[in-house]
Amino acid sequence: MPAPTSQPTPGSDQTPAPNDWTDACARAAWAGLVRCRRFEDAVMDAWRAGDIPGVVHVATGQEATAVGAALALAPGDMVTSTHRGHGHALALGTDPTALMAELMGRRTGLVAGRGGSKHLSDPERGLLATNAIVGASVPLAAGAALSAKTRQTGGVALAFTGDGATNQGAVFEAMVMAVALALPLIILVENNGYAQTTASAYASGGQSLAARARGFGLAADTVDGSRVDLVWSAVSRAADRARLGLGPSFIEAAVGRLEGFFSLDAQAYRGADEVARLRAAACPLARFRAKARGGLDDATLAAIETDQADAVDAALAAARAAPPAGP
Amino acid sequence: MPAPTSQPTPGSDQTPAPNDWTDACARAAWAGLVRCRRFEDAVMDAWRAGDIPGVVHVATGQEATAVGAALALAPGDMVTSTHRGHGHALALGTDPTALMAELMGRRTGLVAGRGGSKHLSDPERGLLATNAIVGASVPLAAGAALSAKTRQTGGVALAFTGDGATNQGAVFEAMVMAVALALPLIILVENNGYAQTTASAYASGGQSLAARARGFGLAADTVDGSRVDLVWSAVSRAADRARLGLGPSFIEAAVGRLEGFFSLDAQAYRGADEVARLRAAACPLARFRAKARGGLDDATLAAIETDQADAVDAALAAARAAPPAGP
Amino acid sequence: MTDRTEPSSAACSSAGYSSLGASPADPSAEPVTYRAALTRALDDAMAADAGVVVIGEDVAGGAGAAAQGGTGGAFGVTAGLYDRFGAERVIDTPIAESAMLSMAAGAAATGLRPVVDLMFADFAHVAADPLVNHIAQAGALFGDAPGQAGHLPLVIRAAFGAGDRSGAQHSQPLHGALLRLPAIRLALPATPADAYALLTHAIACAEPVVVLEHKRLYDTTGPLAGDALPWGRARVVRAGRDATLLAVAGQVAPALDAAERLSGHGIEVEVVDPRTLNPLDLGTLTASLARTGRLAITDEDRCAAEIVAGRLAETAFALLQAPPCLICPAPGPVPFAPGLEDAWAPDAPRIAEALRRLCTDG
Amino acid sequence: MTDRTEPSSAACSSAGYSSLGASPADPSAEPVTYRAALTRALDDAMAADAGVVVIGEDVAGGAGAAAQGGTGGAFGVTAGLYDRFGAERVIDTPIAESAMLSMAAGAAATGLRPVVDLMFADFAHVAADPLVNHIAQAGALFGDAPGQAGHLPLVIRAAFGAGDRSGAQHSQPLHGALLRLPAIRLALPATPADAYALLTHAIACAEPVVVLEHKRLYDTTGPLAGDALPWGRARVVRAGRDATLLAVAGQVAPALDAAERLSGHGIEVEVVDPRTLNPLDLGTLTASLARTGRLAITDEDRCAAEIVAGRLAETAFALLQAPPCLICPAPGPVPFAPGLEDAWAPDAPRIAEALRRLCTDG
Ligand SMILES: Cc1ncc(C[n+]2csc(CCOP(=O)(O)OP(=O)(O)O)c2C)c(N)n1
Ligand SMILES: Cc1ncc(C[n+]2csc(CCOP(=O)(O)OP(=O)(O)O)c2C)c(N)n1
Ligand SMILES: [Mg+2]
Ligand SMILES: [Mg+2]
Repeated sequence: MPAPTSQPTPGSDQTPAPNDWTDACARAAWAGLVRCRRFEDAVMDAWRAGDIPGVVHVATGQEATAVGAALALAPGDMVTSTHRGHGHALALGTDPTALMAELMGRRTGLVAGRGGSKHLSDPERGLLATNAIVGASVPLAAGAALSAKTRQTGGVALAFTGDGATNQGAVFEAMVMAVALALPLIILVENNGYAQTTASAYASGGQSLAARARGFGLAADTVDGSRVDLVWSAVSRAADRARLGLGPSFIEAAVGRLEGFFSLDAQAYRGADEVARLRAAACPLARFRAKARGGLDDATLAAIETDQADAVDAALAAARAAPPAGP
Repeated sequence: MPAPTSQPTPGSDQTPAPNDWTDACARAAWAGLVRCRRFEDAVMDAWRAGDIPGVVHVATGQEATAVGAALALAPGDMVTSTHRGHGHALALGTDPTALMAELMGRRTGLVAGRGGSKHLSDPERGLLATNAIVGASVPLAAGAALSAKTRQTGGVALAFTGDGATNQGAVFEAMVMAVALALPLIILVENNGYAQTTASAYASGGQSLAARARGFGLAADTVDGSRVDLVWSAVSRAADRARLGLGPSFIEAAVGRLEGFFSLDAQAYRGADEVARLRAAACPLARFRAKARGGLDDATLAAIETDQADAVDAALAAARAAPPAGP
Repeated sequence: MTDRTEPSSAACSSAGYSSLGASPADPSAEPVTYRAALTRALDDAMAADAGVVVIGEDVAGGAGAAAQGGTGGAFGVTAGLYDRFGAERVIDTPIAESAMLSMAAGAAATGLRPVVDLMFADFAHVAADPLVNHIAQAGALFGDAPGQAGHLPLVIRAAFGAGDRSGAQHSQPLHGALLRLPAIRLALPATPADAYALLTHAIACAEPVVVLEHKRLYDTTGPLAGDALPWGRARVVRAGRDATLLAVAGQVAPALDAAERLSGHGIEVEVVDPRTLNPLDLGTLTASLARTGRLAITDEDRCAAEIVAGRLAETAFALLQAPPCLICPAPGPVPFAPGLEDAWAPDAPRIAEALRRLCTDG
Repeated sequence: MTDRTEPSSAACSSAGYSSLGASPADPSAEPVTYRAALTRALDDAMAADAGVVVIGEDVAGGAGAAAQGGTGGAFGVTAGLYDRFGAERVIDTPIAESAMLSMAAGAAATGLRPVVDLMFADFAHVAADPLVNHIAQAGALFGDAPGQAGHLPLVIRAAFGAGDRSGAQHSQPLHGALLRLPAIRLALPATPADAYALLTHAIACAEPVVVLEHKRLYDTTGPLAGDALPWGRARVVRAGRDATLLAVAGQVAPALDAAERLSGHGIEVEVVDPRTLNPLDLGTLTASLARTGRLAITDEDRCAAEIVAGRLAETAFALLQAPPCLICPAPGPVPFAPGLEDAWAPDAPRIAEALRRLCTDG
């Protein structure tokens, strides 16, 4: 098995926050990070309690990519996502109650309980759709990018996708297409090191995903995906390029998956110490406190955290109280 | 439209023939080159005369890739090919009569008239199958490579494919797969600059196909595909690597398509001078005479040419005389 | 020589387009080819709505940048559109059909009305995921009102059909596969007038539509405007009392021929062209069966015929006096050799013989 | 909690495997799960033939290198095989199903007998090209004898079916789409014994076979060896005189339940499990219809039911005293919410009600 080459590591980047990372950014980012974390923790609890049918794929540990990207986008921009999309929706502003109700199969769910965890859509907030066919989010976003380009709206489209998904033909085809048509597209890969139980380094033959994309002619960057400020900055640059008509970008963000692949995953394929190490080194919340808080003091962070926790708790209660979707 | 970068040009390479290019190689190569050329010329004539139904995609100008690759392979190796596969079959040793009869829809055709020009198969000679879905030849060859690896036959598989085809998801997936599984696979792209009427540089965003493949972790080379000796050498190296268990290779061969995309192509999209220029600079037969003939004198070449012409003419006559395939 | 006239060349398709362009004043007055009717539908729709874009391989043509009008796609249907509407609306793509369809879906959900030229219908299978897993589902999952992710006003055009010596992977019918996707509308025009009318409706339609064009029909001619049947209504092409023969796309002409042959022998066959298979006009078919009591279907896609027969057996069983008679190719790929290929799709004599047996033994 | 028992976890699947492994001496003596029966079929075939290889995502599992037995695929069916047969024969792949299927075809034509684990049947659509354009055609084009390119002894396993809250893109049936590909055999085991027998036959078979496993069945139990019906023979699961109910895969259990409910009311339904849909055992069905005169089909795939109804209308019309009754889901994707999903596939009460109407009004 070839050794991983030039794959970024979450939690490794020690550069300071970008200059234009203001306290307002930091405040919004922190709110987003804690909302996402609290929400996913609530999801796991609700799932364990039997309130969420089926299985769920939470994005615990991957909050910074969702929040950083959403902060960098503008109204009218369009996002597509994957089976692991709760955080993306929340970061874009989706109502947590509607989202939780969807996961619980309630009539008041985001798509009325028809979709569940893997099939979300909230176009008014910029979430075109999530997709449970891995890779499919990318060409779909290329379509939103084509629309923005043709209609000259100045908009961009961003596709979240995973490391495993980037081995799908549809993703490569979308890259070829985006380069040939100079689409205002951003592909943001959350490389959490695994596709189900399969290591990214094995499946991608140890190749750098960003380098692969560069070979297609996309502007390609790697970023420490545990740093919300660096993600924000990378997506901002990519969006600027796209709006200037300079074509598509690819961002490989190294993130740590702090839970299993899905709620049933016993994770026998990775040592318990790996999760502990990731929690210590690559937790986006801890990384925010250490690197991206700007002028915000502990009390401010705590107040925001309380607000967000209250909001999620209220969402949970409201979703639980909502009527089940039925025929 | 981005400018082409690092795409090779046919007819540009001035290096001498490789050291191990013996007169025996040259003799076999010349026989193959003139057989392929004579055959394709006969196909165009027969098509114009109404003897070949439908349309045909001849490989006039692309003889050196077919012949160079076939010379470099060993018995038991497996080849897959495309809609432009006559030359590949001939170079591997397919009976020209059976091939011509197939194109003419005769009962004695290579696959009994069921397939036609785009659907050939001659596994005894190493031609597993040609495929009219562009790109599909590549993962199919990956299968033959997997078989060789698993059964430890020491064999390799080679997929011919086109520049346009390399934008298909299946080709990229096959590259990922071949790298992850370290398959003894050689992907030989005949980059003739066009997919139908679309320029390769446009469709691939001006990117080097070899560099793209390198990003996937394949050993990737570009080669002047008008030089049979250089193709032979590149494929030999790739086959050696594969047999040693070092995994897949990608060879981007620059070739000149001297006829239209297919027999109906009016070629309004390229100037008449382009074909004239290619005929002068990148004809594999002329390039052979100039660079790869070794110790063979004109008389020897002429004698071989006469033999091959006779063989093709006999094949044509025999195919014409054969009964049509019918229910 | 006959083998050569059917596949369209860039040359003959441009000719088709220019001859249409020569008489724009009264489009219905003189006969046009099926190809030209399709071109006209695209041209009119693009002129009327700036959101309509054409996407495909070589749809502009000419080294990716459209030399003098370009080739207009493999069948010449989009010829001339590039000159008129430019590269932003006539979009040449790499050979990447899966991304193409998925991109079209994303574009449709966000304000465009893409018309994808898939070239040969066989290529739909490299792009089946966006078709089956997204386009056929998004409306029900996400809602199909404008602004919702399942609002997918997009059209996919593709050519199919035996008869042009294209071989196994450039001839297969697709409609049997699409019939299992109820959210995707499905039109199969058999005349120039229907080519114009159905494609025009498809582009205007708020739902995803696949338009399947039979390759043998591109060079056939007829008036541009027909008797304006609405979308979803089948056409009774020929009246008869003894059997109802549903004939799909390229099978309409041999079906009519067969019906005429039988007419001389006291058997009158009602020939019905469904025009769309989704929606399927069960009303017209049922009314016809009420008159004839016998059902025959001739279709290059046996699976589609079986599905339609199954539906009619379910819904119109009481009208049937005999088993449905499916006049379809034997299983297996479309063969190349003329003798084999011509024996593949049922021709008029085979259709007539099957009908004769249906109407006499049945 | 009920929602959680259906999708299989790595843990419970490994357990299933080891409990099977504990009594290898007399495999038919004690009941096994459907999952364990599949594992056993793979294990036996791999032990008997070194050419059999298993290919798929996470089929070894464990970071690509199989930690202690690995996960054995998403449903645990391949658990333990890696330990026994190693990485050369239990092959973890990137998520690249199109290349996977095409590679399997190339490998089958050159000496291996690949068994591809496609995971969810929905993923077949990203790999439709090799299925439709190559695997379904190569035999007829190139010949299917050993040594010929169309000799494709390969198996594709895939899971489908509503009931585990997997949502729209992880639940769809596939068999309706495959029925249009006559060269691809199609098995849908409904019991552990058939899971073992049909998969074993599929691996030994010289032709390509798709084995579709209903997700709701993985944890059901039964003997490993059943009454050994040959491949291609349907099973009359319950005798009856009033109607023939063809029940496919996950629908067999509710069909039997419905039949028992009606039995108390003087209606005796003959329930037939087709076991394979290609070949479709028209003989058994026709014999049953000759007794009952009434046909009902319950299937999660309406299109498959329509095709079968169409074929039976064509071939057994004279036996039918009533229109075929299709008891299938309404059009549209499988919904997520339990209340919606449970109303999607017809359950025993719905099946019973449809049969009651068929047998009384019909
Ligand atoms: C086409 C397709 N193949 C396989 C799957 C099953 N599957 C669901 S998620 C997943 C792993 C995806 O890995 P990655 O893209 O890295 O995302 P992550 O789960 O790590 O966020 C797989 C194989 C699928 N949904 N779609
Ligand atoms: C999946 C698919 N899409 C489109 C086509 C139509 N088609 C046939 S050949 C061709 C161009 C192929 O270009 P290239 O790979 O460069 O090969 P060349 O013809 O130049 O040898 C196209 C688009 C096809 N056969 N298959
Ligand atoms: Mg991952
Ligand atoms: Mg080319």
